[in-house]
Amino acid sequence: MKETEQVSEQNLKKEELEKLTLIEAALYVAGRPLDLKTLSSVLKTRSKRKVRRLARILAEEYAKRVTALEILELEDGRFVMQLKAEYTPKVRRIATRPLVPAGPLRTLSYIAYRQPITQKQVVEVRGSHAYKHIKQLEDLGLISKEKAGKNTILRTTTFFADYFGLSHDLKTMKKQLKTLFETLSSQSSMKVGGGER
Amino acid sequence: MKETEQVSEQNLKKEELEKLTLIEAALYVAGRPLDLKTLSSVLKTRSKRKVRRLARILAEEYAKRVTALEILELEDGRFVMQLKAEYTPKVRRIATRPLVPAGPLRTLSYIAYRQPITQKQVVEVRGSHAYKHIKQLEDLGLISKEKAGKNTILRTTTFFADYFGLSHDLKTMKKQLKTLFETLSSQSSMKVGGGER
Amino acid sequence: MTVSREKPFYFNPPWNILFDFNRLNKISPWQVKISFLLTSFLEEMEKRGEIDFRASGVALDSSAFIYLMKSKLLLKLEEPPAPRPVIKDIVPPPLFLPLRHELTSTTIEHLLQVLEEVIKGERLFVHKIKMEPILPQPSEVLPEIDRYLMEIQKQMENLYFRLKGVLREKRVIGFSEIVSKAERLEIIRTFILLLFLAQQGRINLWQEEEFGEIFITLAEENVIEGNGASF
Repeated sequence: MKETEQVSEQNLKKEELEKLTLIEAALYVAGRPLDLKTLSSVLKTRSKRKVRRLARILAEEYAKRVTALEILELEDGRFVMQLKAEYTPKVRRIATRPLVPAGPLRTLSYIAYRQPITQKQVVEVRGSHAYKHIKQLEDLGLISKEKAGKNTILRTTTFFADYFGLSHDLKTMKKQLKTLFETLSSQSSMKVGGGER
Repeated sequence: MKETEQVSEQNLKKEELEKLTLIEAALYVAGRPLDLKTLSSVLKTRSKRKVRRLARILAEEYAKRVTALEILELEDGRFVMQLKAEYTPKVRRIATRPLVPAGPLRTLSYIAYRQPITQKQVVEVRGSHAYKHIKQLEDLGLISKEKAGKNTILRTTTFFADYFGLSHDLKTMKKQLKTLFETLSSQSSMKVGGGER
Repeated sequence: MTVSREKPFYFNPPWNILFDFNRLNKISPWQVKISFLLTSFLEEMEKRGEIDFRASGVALDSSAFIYLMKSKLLLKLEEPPAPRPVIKDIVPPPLFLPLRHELTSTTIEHLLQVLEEVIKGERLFVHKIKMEPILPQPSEVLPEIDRYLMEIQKQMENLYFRLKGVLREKRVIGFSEIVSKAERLEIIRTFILLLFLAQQGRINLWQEEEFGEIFITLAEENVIEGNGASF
């Protein structure tokens, strides 16, 4: 990642190493993206630049290591720790939090892939259960509804983009999604709509 | 840690490294101690000995690294990933999401204190909303249901015990709860009463 | 919980059709999947914990109406339309949300604090139960009553025997005379026994003025019924 590439744990002063682990602790505990302000308050420093530099070093350390975890820098500058996507299907059932079932997540994929899209079209492709899915996804803050005349237009939220570490720019996001779907479908083949959900 | 001390990532085969990260993934998403049986099921192996060996190597790797996290082998043979104790006070305020909302928490506290208890009795004391709470608590793995003739018996799970740092033995747990509860109520009544007793 | 200002969930698709009678009259009943609508409506209501009987009633009424329309069309031999073909489009694989560990903020102190409130509620509940009328077990209570009644009978006989002795010489005696040396409790007991004796018609009691002396005479032998207590 950029100019910090050369830096590694060895080059860091003890004090900086301690700050690195504090960022790690904060990200581990949060389970959500943290902005530089929050991270600064944990480190008791005011320099966001410094915090960003350290968080990037940490993210890089994680990327270099053989590990199931990753630390990502989101577009809006926040950092998040999470399980790498490829491990999700393997350990999903162990997670304690109630999980969103596959049906609504397929509807989410479809909306993300075709957005902006009318609710009607989603229901036509995914079946009438999609009404329930759409409601669930809206409750989770992953999609938003917008009235346009008689139609209801659906699209994903910035929360969605952040959750999956995707760009806020729709065009870029769709490209990223395409790649992501290709990786995912190599694990399980793409489904043509209407079938099981 | 015992005979595995010499082993490090470098000495492991690619296949074993993959298993190590799977254990890491499982421990990370679980956020609670996992027994060898669960870990074996994730690794799709039957040899608990092998799983224990790998989990110990992982724990050791974590111990060697500069990190805020640790992997511990508990007395009962389970493994857990957790934040090192010294970091907890520094980042605790970042944790904002309660385990469960206030209503279900009340129902949970009552079940824990009176367990084993019939669902009927819980609903009588807590009101008909308790049905919903019980469902939620069960989904989160905090309580378990058991049919006994016409009655449904409720009790807390080992996850509940682990989360609150209580004994797995029901009798001991209830004693612990009672003692803590009495200490707390005497403190709060002193606060209310104002005067010394 | 949802904010009360929000309109109820069932005013949104797909359930809104059940609550819009104007629209219901205009649409083709074949377009409405009643079982799906009702099942999901109930599920949603349960999930939200907002059980609304009025809404359920309206939903039921509308369903019945739709069934009626369908039956009428069938009687007119109108074929139900073929199911709408599902439009085929690529549906990408599900996007599983990334798993993140999150430390929750609930501590054992929180658990015990709320427990205190719940236990208070439990006490109220138990209290309520106790206040319900409970019929005593006959086997335990009846012997008690027997013993009490037997005791009264015995005491009554004693008192009657005493009165007979006193009243052999004079026909009338005042209540204050027979209890002149008695304790308060004894006075009350004697008074109650006098009432019993009068009730059985074995003595006569009367007062000449309110709060005045109570006079006692023996009733005529063999007269059991008749003018018992007269005060």
